[in-house]
Amino acid sequence: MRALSPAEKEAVLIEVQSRVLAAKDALTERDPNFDLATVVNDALYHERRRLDTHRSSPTWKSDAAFWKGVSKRLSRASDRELRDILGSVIHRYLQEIIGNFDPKVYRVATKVIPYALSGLLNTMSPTRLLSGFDSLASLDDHLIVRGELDTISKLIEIGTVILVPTHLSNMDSPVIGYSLFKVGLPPFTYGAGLNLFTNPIIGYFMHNLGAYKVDRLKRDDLYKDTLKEYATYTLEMGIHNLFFPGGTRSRSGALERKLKLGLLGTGVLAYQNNLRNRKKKPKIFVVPCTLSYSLVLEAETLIEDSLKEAGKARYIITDDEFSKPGRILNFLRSLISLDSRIYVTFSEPLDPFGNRVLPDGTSVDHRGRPIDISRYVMSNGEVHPDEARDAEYTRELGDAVMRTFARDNTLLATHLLAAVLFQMCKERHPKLDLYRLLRESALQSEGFPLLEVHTRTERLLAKLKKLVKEEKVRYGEERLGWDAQAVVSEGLKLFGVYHTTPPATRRGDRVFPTDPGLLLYYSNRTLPYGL
Amino acid sequence: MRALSPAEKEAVLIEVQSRVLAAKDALTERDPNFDLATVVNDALYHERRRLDTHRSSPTWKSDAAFWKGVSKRLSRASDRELRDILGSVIHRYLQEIIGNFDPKVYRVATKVIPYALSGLLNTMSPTRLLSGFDSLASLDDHLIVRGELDTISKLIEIGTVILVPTHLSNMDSPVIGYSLFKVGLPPFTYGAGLNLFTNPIIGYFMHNLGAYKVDRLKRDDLYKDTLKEYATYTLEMGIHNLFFPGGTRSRSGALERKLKLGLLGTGVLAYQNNLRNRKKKPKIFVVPCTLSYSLVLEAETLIEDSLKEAGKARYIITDDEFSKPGRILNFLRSLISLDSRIYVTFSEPLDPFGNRVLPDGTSVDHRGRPIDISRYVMSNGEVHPDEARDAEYTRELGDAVMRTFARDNTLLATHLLAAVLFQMCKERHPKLDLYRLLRESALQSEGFPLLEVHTRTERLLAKLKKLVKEEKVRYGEERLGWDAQAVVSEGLKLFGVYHTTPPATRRGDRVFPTDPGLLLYYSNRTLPYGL
Amino acid sequence: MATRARTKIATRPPADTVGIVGAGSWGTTLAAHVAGAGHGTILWDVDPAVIREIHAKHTNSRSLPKVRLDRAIHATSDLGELASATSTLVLAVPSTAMRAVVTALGPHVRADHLVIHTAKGLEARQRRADDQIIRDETCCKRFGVLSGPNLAPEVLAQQPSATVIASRYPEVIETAQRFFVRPFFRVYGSTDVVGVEIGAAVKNVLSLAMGFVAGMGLGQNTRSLIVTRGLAEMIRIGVRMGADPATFNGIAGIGDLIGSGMSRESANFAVGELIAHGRKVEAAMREVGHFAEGVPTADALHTLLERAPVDAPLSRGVYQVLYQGAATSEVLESLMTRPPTMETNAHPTA
Amino acid sequence: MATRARTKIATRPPADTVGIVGAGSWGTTLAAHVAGAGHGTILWDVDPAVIREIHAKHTNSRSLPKVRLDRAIHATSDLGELASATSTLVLAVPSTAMRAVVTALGPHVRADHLVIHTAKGLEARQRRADDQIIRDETCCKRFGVLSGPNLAPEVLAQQPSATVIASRYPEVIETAQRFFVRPFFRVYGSTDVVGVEIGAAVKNVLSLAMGFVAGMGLGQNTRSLIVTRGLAEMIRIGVRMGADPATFNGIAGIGDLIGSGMSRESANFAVGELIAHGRKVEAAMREVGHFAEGVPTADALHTLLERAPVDAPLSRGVYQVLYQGAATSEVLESLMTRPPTMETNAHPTA
Repeated sequence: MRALSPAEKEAVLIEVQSRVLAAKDALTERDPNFDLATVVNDALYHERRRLDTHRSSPTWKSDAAFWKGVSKRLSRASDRELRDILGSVIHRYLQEIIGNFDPKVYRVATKVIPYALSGLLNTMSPTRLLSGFDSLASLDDHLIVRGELDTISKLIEIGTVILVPTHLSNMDSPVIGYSLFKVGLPPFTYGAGLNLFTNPIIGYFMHNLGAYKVDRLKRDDLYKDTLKEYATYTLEMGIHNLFFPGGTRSRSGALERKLKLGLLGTGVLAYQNNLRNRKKKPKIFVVPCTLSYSLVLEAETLIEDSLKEAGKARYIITDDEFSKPGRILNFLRSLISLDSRIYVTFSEPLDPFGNRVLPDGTSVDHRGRPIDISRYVMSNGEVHPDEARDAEYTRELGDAVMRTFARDNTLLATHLLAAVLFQMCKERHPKLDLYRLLRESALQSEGFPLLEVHTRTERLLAKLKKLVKEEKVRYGEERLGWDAQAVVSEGLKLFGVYHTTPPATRRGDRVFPTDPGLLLYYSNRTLPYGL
Repeated sequence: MRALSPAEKEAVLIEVQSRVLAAKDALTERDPNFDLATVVNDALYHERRRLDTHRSSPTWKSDAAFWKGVSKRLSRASDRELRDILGSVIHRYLQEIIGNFDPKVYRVATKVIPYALSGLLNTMSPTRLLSGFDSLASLDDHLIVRGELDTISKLIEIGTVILVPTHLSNMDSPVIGYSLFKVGLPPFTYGAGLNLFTNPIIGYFMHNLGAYKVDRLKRDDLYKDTLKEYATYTLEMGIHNLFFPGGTRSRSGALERKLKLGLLGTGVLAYQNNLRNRKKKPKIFVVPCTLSYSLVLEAETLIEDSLKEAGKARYIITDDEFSKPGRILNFLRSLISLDSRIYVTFSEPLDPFGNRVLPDGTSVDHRGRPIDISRYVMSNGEVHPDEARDAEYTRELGDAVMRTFARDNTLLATHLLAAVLFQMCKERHPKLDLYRLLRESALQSEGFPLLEVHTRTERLLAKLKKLVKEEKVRYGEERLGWDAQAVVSEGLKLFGVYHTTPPATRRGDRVFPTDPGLLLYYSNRTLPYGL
Repeated sequence: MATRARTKIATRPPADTVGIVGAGSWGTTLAAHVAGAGHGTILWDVDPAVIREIHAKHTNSRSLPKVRLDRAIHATSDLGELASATSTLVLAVPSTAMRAVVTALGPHVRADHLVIHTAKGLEARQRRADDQIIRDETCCKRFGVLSGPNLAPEVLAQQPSATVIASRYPEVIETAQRFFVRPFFRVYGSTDVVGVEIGAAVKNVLSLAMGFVAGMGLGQNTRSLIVTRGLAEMIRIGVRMGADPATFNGIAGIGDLIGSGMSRESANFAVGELIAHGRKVEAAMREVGHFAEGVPTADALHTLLERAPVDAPLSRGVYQVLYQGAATSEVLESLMTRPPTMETNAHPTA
Repeated sequence: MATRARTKIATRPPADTVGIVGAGSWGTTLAAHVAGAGHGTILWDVDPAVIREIHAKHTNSRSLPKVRLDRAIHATSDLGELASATSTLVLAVPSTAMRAVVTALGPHVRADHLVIHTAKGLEARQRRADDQIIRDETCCKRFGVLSGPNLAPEVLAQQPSATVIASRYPEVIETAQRFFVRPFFRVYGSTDVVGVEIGAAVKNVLSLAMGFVAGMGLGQNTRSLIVTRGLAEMIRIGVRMGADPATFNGIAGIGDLIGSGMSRESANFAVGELIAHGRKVEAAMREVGHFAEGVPTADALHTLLERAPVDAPLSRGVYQVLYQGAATSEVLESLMTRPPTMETNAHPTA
């Protein structure tokens, strides 16, 4: 990573703004029904709605004043004035996105991270202030980072890398940031939700990690275009990026089944721009990354939200655990005290077209033959822009990323136990729909015989063993081996320590599905494997 | 109208609640996938959303406590408890709907109305306090009530009447209330939006008019079912009802093109219940009613809202003139000072199946032959409930109502002038879409030659004359005759007195479309006639 | 009005009896079909000779020579008698006679009569669909339309067939299914009355176009091109008139087009083929020996499309051939030379 | 691998040249069609004798006897030569040969090759569609499928025809239209690759069913019943596989079913007819003299439907007749005795 001068930072602002404007100009030329007034009005409409419903935003006053001005100028603006207004909106968006992002700070941050992390842990637990470095070391032991680390170290020199992790928890970004540091990789820039910056500790940490700001409440297309163009341009500058391709945390606990292709598509765009600008290292590499936790900080909120979405009116969301430092602390303490691990797996890299990439940066087809990938973006020997084509390439890339997620996902005792128990709930009430199943299961007083839980776990482990051998999934409990009793007891122990209501509880020789919703959540991680 | 004793009022509560519950029980029997928990959860979900977004509601605290209790009882409720919870929700809804509705007050109100109206006018203009009765008398002169008044007087004795007026303005209900009083008809009960009750004067007036309360923010089906059953039952009690079948005020200024069939369908339900209960006067009559104003109080807000809806992001709604007493006063003053009239036309009655009804209450087919309408709800000689069939009858009724609206709509100078001018705007910019047309028309500095406006108005009047002769529409400017110059000058005068920006302005020998959106609004009233 | 045929009416209750109006080949076939399933059946016709023959000999030599009718079929030429003995009426009269028959029926029917019509095409003079005629001339509101690829001889031969009953009233659908379903005869319900009516009308016009193609000696490729575009056009016209596009994928759309519009057994197809050979319209009809409903329907449809414009090159082409002297080859050529396009999400562009 | 035919390749730039893989009757017809419009055309076949004959005599007696080919068509049996002289390849090989040919092509193609395949049916062994084979065996990503009711002799006779090119890549659609559109040949674009592939496969199976009906001596009513239900079934299967239902209303769905599935010119129809007469499957194919793609496709479809259950009584019925010895009459009867239903909004229920 090279540092940017303040002049270069200004250049980002100018370049991205002019690119977004140019794209709108091109649209105006092409489509007689398109006009700039619509773009500005659309942004005005969405921003006013946002300001109406979210009055607590710290920038509320200044935003409101800005849009009032836009509205005033808009009503009788000439075409030229319209273009100026549009430019000023893009500029404002960009300033917020770039935020405190300062490449110098960013570079320094690489060295600051361990202290910041330690600070994170300590601040949340004042009583532990003095043992800060101990708990950090302890956390370190519980974080297993593995996968194609050497390849990625090489690719970082050959081209620019986009890291695309699975997303389960707000803990993911700190965990990935720390993992990168741990294995000696540089930090990646990424877009973090504005809300994360409101927590002063996390916010500070975000900035130093190289995060730029994303306001998910801004719904207008202009904002999305600006954001996408910003990410594309930083890739062209050689800045490694991190996107969560699922967009948000998985509500159901399942692996991502549909990816947001917008940001993923920046790879093929940046690559083409690099080719056109005859950059020395034009290539963009996409590295999928999977995270596995035995317990998920926000599991209760997420599954409730997921059920609410699917069943519309049936469930109502409450609070988010991430806003409660006590919960985070409790979570980390549970994790460390129980000798449980977080797995971070860096997968084999892909090119922006979804092909596999060798450590030397060469893309290969399914038969292992090298491909001249520049030809994917050429027609008649020229680099040729084609939005529909690139969207399709990105769709293929997305499919390849999802296949990789499934292959490198690490299953843990809690997932397996949850899968067994939820399956048993379903078999007991074969005819109920999901919502009634959850209600009935929580109410039932008999529970399941521990012996049967063991037998079924044994069967599941046998299937899993075969899948692991075929490299279709990973298994994280090497420590426990393939011993069903050990897996069940580990799962029950973990279930008991953190959640307000444990997903399942053992009483005597019976196991009770005390929170069937959480069982569903943890078992969803095993969905792709038909266990 | 007979007065209801407090015991009878209590009976309404009990009967309607038990009917809604019985309908849900029937659904539970019929559909194995239906359960009561879903109904309650749906109501809970919508009510919580409403409470989240509308914290200023006067009943916020008590509502929030009620729903918190429901949520608590719900989580582990048995089927019997569920039914109790459901009953308590319906009961709460009904209490709000019935509100202060007291048949005694209602009866007394008949005599209070003129004083209330005078109060309305005076309270809004403290300086006019002493001349109250004058302005009332003056208003009286400007209100023309016409149509099938004798027939309606007779039908009120023979059966129960549903009055279904066009809806343009929040002034409509006071205007209709006063019109009924003026021609000696009893007041009708009707459902008024909760927001109208927040204005203390209007609110008092509403109650005394016999209004019950409708909370348009309540979106759950249970509320809608309760409301519909309430209206049905009051019809069965012989209470004459008024519904605005368009649901809300026409945003575009056009006549209703799609009706809300829910409340309209109470007619066929009440009729069947009456037959089944062997009531002496089982018949229900539906009387369409059209209102015409030269100027509409909220025209600016309404057309803005309409354009916003159609064009989504392009326009933003601001305030509503109805919340500004000064605006109402100004409006009434303009109306009276300019010798303009409000036309209220009571149309030929229909039966709940959409057939015409003779003054003696007999339904007739298109060829004038009497129909035994009880057979419409019979199969094999028995009264037979059939939801789909009744929905279809109601659709036919709705079509008949809309045809009647078009036929009895009264066109005025402002509508005609607006139609001429808006057409000229369109011809000047034949290729622009509506939004750009409005923008360009407002910006243009040339205007139209007055002479051409006259010529075109003359042509339009000729077409209109033919339509009036064929009884396809009504004309309200008998005073001006068919003189184009008089119509144009009347239109311009009215346009000039009330609106902040006049729809059109004459300067010398040219006419300028100063607010093309308002021209569109007033011209939309002429849409069905292809003028 | 009509001569009263003095025969006793079935003593079944009206709810168990179907009244069939019109003893043409389809009306008589329906009567035989319903009576064959054991339901009460009354057949009305304006022609007393036909009524007398049915009573005397249990045949209808005018419409269905050589077919022996069920003795349980009662015949009458008195509409009052028909109406009072039934609560379900089936109007099996050609579209050209529809208005007259329904007007005559008007004074006799009750508000509880269910009325099912089977006529195809748009009434030429007024361009109003049959259900509008029922609405204009009677007090009946519960009506439906029966339509499908049902060649009368094949129904009488009990070959597997399907038809659609479309009504906004579930009661009408249930009643039609109760009377008409037999093991070899499936009756699907639909709520899309407009779609079924438009499907039947457009099908008649497209059958003429299919006849043109055959008459020009063109093969399967062209035929399938016309069917596909025809279906797309049917959908566009239907959607413009408020129909559900899915209807045209069913029995009353593509089913009817293929079943009764693609072979010489269809008068429209046969007439179209002769026109492509150079015959005048009237000469072609004489030679075929049947009236082609598609001929007036093309005119009615053309008027309809002038008022509610839809991209309908095939219907327009058929109109040009029938009424403006265009050659079939010209019309086909103009269809082929449109620029290449996408098959849109909604339907193929033509 | 293949013998290199030592003839000079066209000197046009690759962008103006189509490479056609497979000199069967459809591949050769396409070559003639493209060359006839003046585009560079290279025809590849594995059989050097065919290549030599095309060079020497400008005929292909194996696949298109009696047809004289354009002299501008270059022929080769060298895939490397074919790939380097073109940037558009059309795979006109039967589905059974698809995997082998594409595997051989793999080392020669470039990332900028546009690949269009025309094969119909599902690969029997792996049940994977042709585009998946291209993805597995080559680096090419920009591909499309060409499908429609196109009987080769009628295309050669320049009868009006239409076809569909389906691709997720606009570039592929535009290129196919540039090469294939001629005044008598319309090429519609579509983005629904899966729909077009499923349409072609299900059509082959339904053509067998149409043959059964004809062989049982049943008429138009039954035929249209099968077409309508077949279309509904095609839509259900397609939607289950992720296709756009509108595709089946188009050229590649109902168009193909009617155009190449409803007459004896279709091997599937002819074989089905003989099976209904009591012949065994193999005997029927021998008698017809052509391989019926519908026979293995019915098997592949059956496997597919076991993994992704869809209500598909016709496909299941055809499978039962072909592979489980059921009589055609049994299958038809079981279809007719389902209870009467509504035609749903999506499609008629079967």
